[in-house]
Amino acid sequence: MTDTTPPCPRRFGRFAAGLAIMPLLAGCSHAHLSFLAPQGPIAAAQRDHFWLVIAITLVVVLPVFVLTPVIVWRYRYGGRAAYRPRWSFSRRLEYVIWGIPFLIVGILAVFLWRQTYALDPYNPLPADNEPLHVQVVGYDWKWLFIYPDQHIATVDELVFPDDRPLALELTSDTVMQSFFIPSLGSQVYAMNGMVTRLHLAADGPGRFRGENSQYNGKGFHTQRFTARAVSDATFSDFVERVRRQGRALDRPTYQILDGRNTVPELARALDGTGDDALRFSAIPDGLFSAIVAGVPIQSLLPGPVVTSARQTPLHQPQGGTP
Amino acid sequence: MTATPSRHPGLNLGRAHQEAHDACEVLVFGFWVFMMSDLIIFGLLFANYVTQLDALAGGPGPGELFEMKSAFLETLLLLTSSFTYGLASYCLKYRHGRGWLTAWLGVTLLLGLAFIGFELHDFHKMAGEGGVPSRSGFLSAFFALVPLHGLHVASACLWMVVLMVQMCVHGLDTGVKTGLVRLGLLWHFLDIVWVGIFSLVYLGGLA
Amino acid sequence: MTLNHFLDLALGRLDWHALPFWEMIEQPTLSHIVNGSIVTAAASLVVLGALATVVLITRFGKWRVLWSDWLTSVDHKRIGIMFIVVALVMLARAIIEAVFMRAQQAVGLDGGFLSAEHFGEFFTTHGTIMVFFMAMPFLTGVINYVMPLQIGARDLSFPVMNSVSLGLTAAGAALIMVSLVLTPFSTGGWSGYPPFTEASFNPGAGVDYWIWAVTLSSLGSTMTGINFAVTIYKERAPGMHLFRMPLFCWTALCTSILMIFAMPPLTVATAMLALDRYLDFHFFTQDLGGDMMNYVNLFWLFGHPEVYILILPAFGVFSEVFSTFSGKRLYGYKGLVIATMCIAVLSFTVWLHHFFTMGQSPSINAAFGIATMLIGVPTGVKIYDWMLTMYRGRVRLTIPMVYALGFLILFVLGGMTGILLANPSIDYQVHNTLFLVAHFHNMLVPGLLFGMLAGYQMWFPKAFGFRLETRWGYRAAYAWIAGFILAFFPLYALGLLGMPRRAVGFIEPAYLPWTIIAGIGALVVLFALFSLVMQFWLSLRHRHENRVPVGDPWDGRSLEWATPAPVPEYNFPVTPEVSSRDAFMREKDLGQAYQRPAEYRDITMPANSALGPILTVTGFLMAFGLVWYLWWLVLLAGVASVGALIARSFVRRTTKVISAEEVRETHEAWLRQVDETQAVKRDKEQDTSNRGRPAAPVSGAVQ
Amino acid sequence: MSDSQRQSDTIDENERRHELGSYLWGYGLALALTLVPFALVAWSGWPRVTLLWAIGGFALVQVVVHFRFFLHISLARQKREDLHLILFSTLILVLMVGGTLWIIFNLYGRMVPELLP
Repeated sequence: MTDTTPPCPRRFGRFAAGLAIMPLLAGCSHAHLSFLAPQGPIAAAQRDHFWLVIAITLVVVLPVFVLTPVIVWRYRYGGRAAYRPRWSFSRRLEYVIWGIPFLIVGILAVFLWRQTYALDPYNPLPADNEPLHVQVVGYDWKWLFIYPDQHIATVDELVFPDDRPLALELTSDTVMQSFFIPSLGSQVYAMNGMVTRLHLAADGPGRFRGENSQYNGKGFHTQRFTARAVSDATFSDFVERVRRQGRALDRPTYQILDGRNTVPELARALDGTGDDALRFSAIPDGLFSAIVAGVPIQSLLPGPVVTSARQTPLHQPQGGTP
Repeated sequence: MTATPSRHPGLNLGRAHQEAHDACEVLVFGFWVFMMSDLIIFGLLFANYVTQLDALAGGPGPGELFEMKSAFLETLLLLTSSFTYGLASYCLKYRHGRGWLTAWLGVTLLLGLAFIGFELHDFHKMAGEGGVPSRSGFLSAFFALVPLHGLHVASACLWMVVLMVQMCVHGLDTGVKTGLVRLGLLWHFLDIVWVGIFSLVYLGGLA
Repeated sequence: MTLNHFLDLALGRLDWHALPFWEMIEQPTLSHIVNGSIVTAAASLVVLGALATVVLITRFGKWRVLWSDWLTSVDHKRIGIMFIVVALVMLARAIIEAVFMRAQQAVGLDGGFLSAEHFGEFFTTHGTIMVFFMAMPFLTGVINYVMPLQIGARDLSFPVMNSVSLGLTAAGAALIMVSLVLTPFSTGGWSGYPPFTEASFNPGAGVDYWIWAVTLSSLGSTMTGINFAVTIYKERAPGMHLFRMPLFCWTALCTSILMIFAMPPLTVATAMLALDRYLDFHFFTQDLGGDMMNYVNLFWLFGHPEVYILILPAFGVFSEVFSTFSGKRLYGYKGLVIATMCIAVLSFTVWLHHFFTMGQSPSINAAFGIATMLIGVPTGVKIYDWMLTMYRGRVRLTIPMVYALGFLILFVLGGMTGILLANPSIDYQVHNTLFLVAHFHNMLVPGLLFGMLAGYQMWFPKAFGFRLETRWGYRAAYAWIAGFILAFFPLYALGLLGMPRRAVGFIEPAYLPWTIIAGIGALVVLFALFSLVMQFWLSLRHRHENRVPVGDPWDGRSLEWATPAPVPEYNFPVTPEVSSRDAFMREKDLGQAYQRPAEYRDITMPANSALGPILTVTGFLMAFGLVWYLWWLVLLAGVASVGALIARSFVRRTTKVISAEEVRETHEAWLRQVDETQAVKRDKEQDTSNRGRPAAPVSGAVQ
Repeated sequence: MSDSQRQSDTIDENERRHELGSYLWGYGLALALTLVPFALVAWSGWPRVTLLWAIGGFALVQVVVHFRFFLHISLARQKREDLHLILFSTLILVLMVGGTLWIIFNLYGRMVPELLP
């Protein structure tokens, strides 16, 4: 498969204030990490809002930085400046120190209100094309991406056409997790028995680092994945390939997937190598809603019935743990 | 020492008990603060109960588990005990003698124990119908809220017994008097919480 | 009954696996040996430390003194000091843990030396200790010591309950310490979110340690809150109107109100989690109608006010520091009081900002976001009020002042990132990342720890009668500031780069430079801690040169400075009459300080009580029994606790009398000493010539 | 017995009658306020929502009755720390409980609609 990684962030001028972080962003490795180098409209709006709030807040913050040293120097012990030990109130100053923060907070509140509504992750994104529906399930310590319309699924790999927004539905088959692709936009919790929604889009083709940001046990730090925005044709190829070469999600496989293991452990347990090791073809309808409803998945899947609890017992790592 | 007007006009001992009255000032205020803290606990359990109303998970709900008759009886018992405790405070404040005081306290204690007895009987019956806390989120919420109130009533009963024993040992001294005033606050407060419980849990569930 | 049955009953679920080195013996892989050695070393430290303490006390024959002068004492000053001792011990442990975590992340690119579970225990204990067993006891201790003196009271309203509060906090701290010896501790973070902390995912003893330690501490804190609030309402000296109280007392009042109302949600949350784990309830489980969102909501109903419980007392300390060391009245006293009250009330309206990303409607997010930003207004006002307090003053760069200035600058930055986080749309990006970690450390290190350390430096001579040494003191202060900047500013960058919190390792090389800088910062903080120890040690050795028996080394303004150092048990020989703010400064201004009262009277003081230490032991045993399923122990300790409470209620001799004669003698001896002492000007205040008597003010207070 | 003591005794007499009356009134009112909602639920056959409002209304009034007649909290006198305390607690309670219900039901609406009432 071809990767069309674009050059590093294009609009450097916009965030001169982020100089401290820039060298590292500019040296961006294989995947985009930060919303400060946004790769989609949501992250870009968040980046803009971020700098805007900083700029507005500086109105009250800068005077403290500047005036504190000045005051300490000018009114130092042994200095000659006026000494008024009983002076402790000035009506005019009170207006300033209460008024200006109120004003600032008022202005910020307007932006906050607008942006909160505009960037609500449940809002579908305006686009010419239909969004791509993906259902995301959090397991211990990997993500399963179900493409309901394509009837395929992948582990820790989210591939989508760059000209279509993503419409994600999220849940967790284990503890609470937080689904997060920083360079594209917001993070949202994924919780057992519940469905949260998230809409994202990419500006163009690229690879973006995704992660779970909510601690969920010892494999937590490995729960990273790559989201890839690709051209329409590449996406079709990808779907075709998974349908052809992906493995069947049968009962034993699902049981291992549902266990507590990291992606390398999972791959080893499934005895898989290569690109297609963790891609599944022929996903039945209703898998996602069955997971949300907490009904046994067994009936939906082919293969021999395995006696498994939905929750894997602890300290007995399932399947692939060496 | 001249009698100052009662500084703490709520539930108090009055001027006839100058020394205890002064000691009461701080103790009663402190106890009020504690009760308000406790009130938050009950309030949150009420809120939690409301959010779990539909978390039946296929288990039995209020309609199957609650009984109006016993809820009504428990309400009457607790309300009457609040009244009789009021009469006990009245006897204490106006020095009607230890006999009356003890009698009213005894009646209150009996009513309180009867309340606990009926409540336990209720829980037992609920358990027989599958209404155990491990059955559903709803039942967990119920068993966090209502038995906690019962536990409070039980502790209040224990406290009352301790105070009655103290009355025998030390007589009606400052320690006992201030204890009785604080216990009174607790007793009336628990009745107020019960108003919430019978209205929201029982009547709300059966409506 | 067979032996096995008996052992099951007697030992609950305690077995060899609880020993820290057991895993290392069973599976001697490199990782197990490294991690096992670290835990074993820590466990040995705890055991040896406890043994050494016992041996030393026995050797010097101090058991009686310890028991009658300290453990059973209900004197608010001694209880305050004991609270601070608990806090400092726990501070040392939590900082060492922080250094381990930073070291791990500095080498955490594709590896590191800590196992993931061990790292999980580190961040959980670090957070739990810092909040519940360092910050809370520290501020409780400082308020305990200072507040009654400042309002002219003899003690708190409920001295025995105060001792019980200390006892419960100490029992919780002891439980956490014991978890080093009988492992493991929870890995669920200080907030303990279910369902991760439910029995189905974490069946071991770890989460139970966390639950009971936190529960003990929160019970203690609720009682402390009640005690402080009632004291401030009912025990003020004549003339000490609410609006004449030093600002520290106002912040103490607001903090205690927050404790009274914010601890219950935590108690409810932990109790429900315990019911889930022990009795198979379904509050937060995944099945049968449980809902973890209720926990998150309850926890932060406590968690946000908690932040202000922690910060407000430090605001109070800084108010005293700025005005004392600028030799000037506090600017905008009423504004500061109003701002404090606004913060206290508003803090109950913002808890949702801890879970903006849970999926609720934008209307709710926006409402809570705006409420959050509103808190920025009174906080900003306070910052400016402190700057204006220095304005037209005479600023002396003493150690407390270094902390205060460091706070002023750094806290403003933290406030700015707080405003950023208050915006839901930005929070969607930085939530759960190290940006958040940097933010709350930025609030709590300068905003709480610097405040408490400044208070420690300022009031130490009051409590012990000698000043702290300055050279290591300055080193500590500057190292704290520099260490903080180095350790936490990189975390802002890491957060913006999308690094999640609580990650033991990472695969992005871009993170590495920042984690290394942060690791260096942690070492600087460790040096700061070392400097504090050195300072204390040297001060102890040179205590005679640094004595300040007159008791007013900093030309103080409020009533506590009007007493000798150390302060006698009854605080004031006669209850002071107050006629203005800055009561003691006014007396000095008018030349009326150090007066002989017309008449000395007998003073009634609360008598010692063993209830506190008894409940410490029974509370600890009950919690320990619950953790390891030792039901016999739970029952025994529970009955003992109730029995002790009932027995106490029968005690009628709860006071002792200090005779007027004794009070007169002590006071007159001190007044003679005052007369004999050379008064010093402010440029000599860190000098050995400072015996605690400030020079009379020429035009004002300082020059 | 001193003069002032005797004087205060006469004041006590009024207070005593007043206080006894207070308990009696309280009991009577509380009894009525309990009986009515129970009767309504048992026999009225009103629609559920109306019933719930009625129960809530009666409960609120009864809480006030308890505070007034059993705990002797009134709005009348000036220095009332306990009253301030109760009002402040009520404020906090309303914030916490109201906020909780608002948040949790909103979350249900967005994520698990089947849990909505």
